[in-house]
Amino acid sequence: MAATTNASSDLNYITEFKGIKSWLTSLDHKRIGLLYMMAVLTYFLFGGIMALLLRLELFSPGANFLSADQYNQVMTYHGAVMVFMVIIPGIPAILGNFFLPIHIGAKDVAFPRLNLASWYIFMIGSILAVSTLFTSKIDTGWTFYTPYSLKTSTAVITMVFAAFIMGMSSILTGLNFIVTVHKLRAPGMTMHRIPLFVWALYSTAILQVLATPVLAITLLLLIAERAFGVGVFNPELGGDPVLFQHFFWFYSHPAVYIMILPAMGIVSELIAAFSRKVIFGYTAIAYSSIGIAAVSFFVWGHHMFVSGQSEIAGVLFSFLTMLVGVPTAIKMFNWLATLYKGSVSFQSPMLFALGFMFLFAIGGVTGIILAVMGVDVHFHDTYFVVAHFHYVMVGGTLMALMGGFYYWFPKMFGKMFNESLAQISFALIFIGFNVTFFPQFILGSMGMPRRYFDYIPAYHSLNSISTVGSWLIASGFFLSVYIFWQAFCHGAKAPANPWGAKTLEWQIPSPPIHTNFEVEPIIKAGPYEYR
Amino acid sequence: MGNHNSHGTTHTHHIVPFKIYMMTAGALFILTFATVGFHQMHLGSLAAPVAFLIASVKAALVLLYFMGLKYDNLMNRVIFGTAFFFLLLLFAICALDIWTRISEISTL
Amino acid sequence: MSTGNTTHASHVAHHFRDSEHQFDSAKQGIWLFMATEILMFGGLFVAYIIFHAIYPEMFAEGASHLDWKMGFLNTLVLIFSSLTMALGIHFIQVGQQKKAVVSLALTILCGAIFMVVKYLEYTHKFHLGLFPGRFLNPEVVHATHQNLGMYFGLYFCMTGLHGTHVLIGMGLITWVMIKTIKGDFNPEYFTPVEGVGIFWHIVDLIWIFLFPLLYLVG
Amino acid sequence: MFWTSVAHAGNMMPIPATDIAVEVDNLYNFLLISSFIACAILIGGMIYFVIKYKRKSNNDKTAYITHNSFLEFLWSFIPLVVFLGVFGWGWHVYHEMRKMPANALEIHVQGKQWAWEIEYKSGVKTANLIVVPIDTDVKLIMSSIDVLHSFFVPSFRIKQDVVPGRYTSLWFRANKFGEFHIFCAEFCGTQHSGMIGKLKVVTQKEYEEWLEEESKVGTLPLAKRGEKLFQVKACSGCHSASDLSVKVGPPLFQKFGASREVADGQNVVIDENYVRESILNPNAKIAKGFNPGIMPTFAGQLSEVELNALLEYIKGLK
Repeated sequence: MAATTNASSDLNYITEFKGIKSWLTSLDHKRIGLLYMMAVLTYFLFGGIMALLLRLELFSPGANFLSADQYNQVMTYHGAVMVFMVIIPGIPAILGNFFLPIHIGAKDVAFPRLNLASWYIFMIGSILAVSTLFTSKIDTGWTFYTPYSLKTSTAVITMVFAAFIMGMSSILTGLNFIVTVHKLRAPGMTMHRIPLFVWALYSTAILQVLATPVLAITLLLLIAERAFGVGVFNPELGGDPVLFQHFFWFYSHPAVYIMILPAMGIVSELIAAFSRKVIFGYTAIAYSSIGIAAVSFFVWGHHMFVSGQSEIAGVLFSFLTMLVGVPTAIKMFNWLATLYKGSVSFQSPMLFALGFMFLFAIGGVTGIILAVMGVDVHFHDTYFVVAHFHYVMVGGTLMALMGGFYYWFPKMFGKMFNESLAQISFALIFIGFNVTFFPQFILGSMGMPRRYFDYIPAYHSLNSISTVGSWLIASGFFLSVYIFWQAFCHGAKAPANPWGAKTLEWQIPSPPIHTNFEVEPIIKAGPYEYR
Repeated sequence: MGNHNSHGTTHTHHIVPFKIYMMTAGALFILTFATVGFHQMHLGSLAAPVAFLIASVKAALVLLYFMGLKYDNLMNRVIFGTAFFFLLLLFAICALDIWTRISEISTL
Repeated sequence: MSTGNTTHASHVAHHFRDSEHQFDSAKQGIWLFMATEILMFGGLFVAYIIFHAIYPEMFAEGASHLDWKMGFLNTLVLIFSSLTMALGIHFIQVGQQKKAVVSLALTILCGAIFMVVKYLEYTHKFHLGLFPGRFLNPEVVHATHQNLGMYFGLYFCMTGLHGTHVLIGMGLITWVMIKTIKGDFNPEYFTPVEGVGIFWHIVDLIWIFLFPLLYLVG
Repeated sequence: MFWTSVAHAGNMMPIPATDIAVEVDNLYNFLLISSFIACAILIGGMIYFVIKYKRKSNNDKTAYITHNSFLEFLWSFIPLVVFLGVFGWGWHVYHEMRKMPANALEIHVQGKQWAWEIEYKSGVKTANLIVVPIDTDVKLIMSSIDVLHSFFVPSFRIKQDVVPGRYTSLWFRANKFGEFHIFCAEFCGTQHSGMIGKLKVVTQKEYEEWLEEESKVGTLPLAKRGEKLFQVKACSGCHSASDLSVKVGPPLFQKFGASREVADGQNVVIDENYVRESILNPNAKIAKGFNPGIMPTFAGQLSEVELNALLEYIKGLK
């Protein structure tokens, strides 16, 4: 095999081929992961700047430096970019692409060409989305609710079509991962020996494949609605705007789990690796991922308790939402139990994992509060909801993504980073996050609705605190960028296994060779055998 | 390895006999004519169920023989079945909402 | 690279064990893709059925504007094309390349006939003023229901999306036909044909439901 | 109870002004306390464990515990019971909110970009102002003429989307005097955050007097009626009448008789017919620097007399 010819040399997946073209045409899942990383980090910067602008405008009541229309556009770009272009592709397409095949002992994903095609499709969609900035922009919010999205004069069709294209990319990635997990596991790698990160990606992939097509048709119908006035979602022709919300959330609620499940997978890896302890309740965590994925299809209507859907539908959705809380609680307790009698190190990836547990606990319990119908009527569409989903999406997903980056950086690039700076970066992000978003729970309780350009004076001081917090978060992220850049250029050479972890990627050199393994590994035990 | 045992590597491609294809196509043609025949009979409220029953039988024939699901492995059947299950879910809950909404609004 | 391995035939990528392994994986991927097709079209069916239940008379009026004979003809054409597609794969499997090429060519021809009939139907509708959505003027077509545009909106969305799939399918079949002529396929390796075939059948399968839904049940 | 009073102090909700609001608060307080306990267990446990089992050396031996069925059952089952409990409680409260009272005082609410138009049975119309008597069942019958809005009164803990093409409804029974905010909670465009109204709770007597007062509008002088209409039709949301500040649309203060440049570069004099055209067909001659399509047409919504009244009012803005 090819691997044997490389055994003596120090060629790896980065150095084996050279030139821009070798990257843009690479079928190597590791390189495609890095291609995604470049794109997603760029969009993250863009979405982040939008967030800073929002917070700055909200520093005090009244128009400060944006007009109401500009604010609505910035709000829409922040949401749409962060959801469709950062968090959904984030973990699966970057870290998943890079590590899923290695985790199961495969040389690549099942369909490498399709994998590269997914990246190109994603790029086409995302560039199209950003291009609306230079035309008439968009101001519908990332949810594109009808009939507002039919009436506004902004570039809804372009943006919606861009989201459709990115959805296609997401479907293809999911499809690829499912087949990879089913078919490409190394000898001895049974489904009960794959790392929990793989279980999480597998559950995510199922969601991507089954939920995204419904988004696709919803978006196509929305385009047709705007272009021809089909009338399905337009009350003027006897259509039903609430049906649009059903169709939209049929995807977008599972999409919430597309965003959080991979993060949970990373946290399972980090907790086990940095406690040097076998994960507690492997099967429970693995199957709770699948359980969350399955139940998440049944709960979309909890976004619609006051939308005018029927009470019976609301009750059904509220009940089912409670059921999805259970597997989530199971995961939290299992991580906690894994720490018990472990050997806990406080290296930066672990700090992010612990930060995740802290913030996700708050995000989780507020999620249950919001699922309780009588209480949600007050909180719906207020800053309480904004705070809740940021605790889950940023406090959860982005914390895990950062933890994952720090954890796997030595493997991906073969360099070590500055640990103490990384810890400062964590502290800035963690503290800044709480300063930004905790006041928003209170604002929501007081009744401040979301997507507000202006607010009554009673909400002033908490909004100012929140804005200051956003600067802390930003400085934390910029520090991380500096750390990675510095490590990439001047970092010390990383050993194969700097953390002493047990999963397969740490048993091969850093960075890995083009075909991942010199000889096909034969698996004899589970992924967390710390004894 | 799990794969070795579950989706055995020993089987070769199943070749569906020529005759089976022809019979399937024949059945599909006959059923299409039947659809139109029933349509001409103006069955009233039964028209829709009959038409969709026939359509489902035709779809099943296409799936089983033309698409070869009859000879395929369990996983592929499960995958395809799942799609229909979630489609049903989308339909059932949307319909439930709209239907019960109407009955609730009438008490407004 | 992996070509050095003697057990690997040229069409087997380096990360698969053998031809069979690659075929099974590809086929699973194709079936997953079919699942997404079902869910995507399904959304339109759900919308159609719901609004059909809300406005039965309006939908009946809409359906009365359609000519079931056209739909019937297209159903026959598509079923025949499905047969030729299946036979195309069959002939490759048994090593009869020439017959396979003829079958695939017939399939493309059927697709073309389908599209021509669709074109005639569309132009006829436009001629009568039966446009989708807000472009349909109820006075011009003497509609009893003011929102008749919704029926035709759905009609054009569903048949339009289906027609797009037919076109894509024709393109894909052309591609595998050219490869067949070049002799790229043999009884050991015909994965792309199998995949394109499954795609083509799903297009047929969706039409099997569209036909009674749009043309017959009014 | 001690804990509930702590929670009351800590829940940060506006002071409840209906019985249902108190019920919501009780449920929310329970949720807050249980959430606090859950977080204390999870976060506290995490902090305790990471400190207690901090890595001492690189050769630490860790326990090999793969699972514990009893514990796992407990931490699945107990949350489930709690979740189902609060689900039932939440349903109960929600049902109370949705159960429309018989013989309520019915008020029509119409959402539009970007104001709430209110109409009483007696024909009295207001914008962004609802006056209701205390301790009376009030039912709002709501519709929208353009996009989704959501009627939200934080002090009453009630919220309902207003959906074009159908009616939705909401009821409340205020038990405190005062003025309460009405917000729009569903994104509806440019002035979404400006769609703020006032809900005044007064005595039955004050309420009747207020209605009486308002119904006299028809006998007022034209310009006064115009001023009233300017509020009711929410013109004032977008056009300033007291100074030259620019809101969504151009100001109208001191504009009558002046000339203005319109979108195609032409100059028009703001006379009676231009004002009339701009109300009935707003996109015909857009003032330079403003976007078309923002202002809805008022054709069919205003009678000739009402148009005259508005015109008189605008003429008199000096």
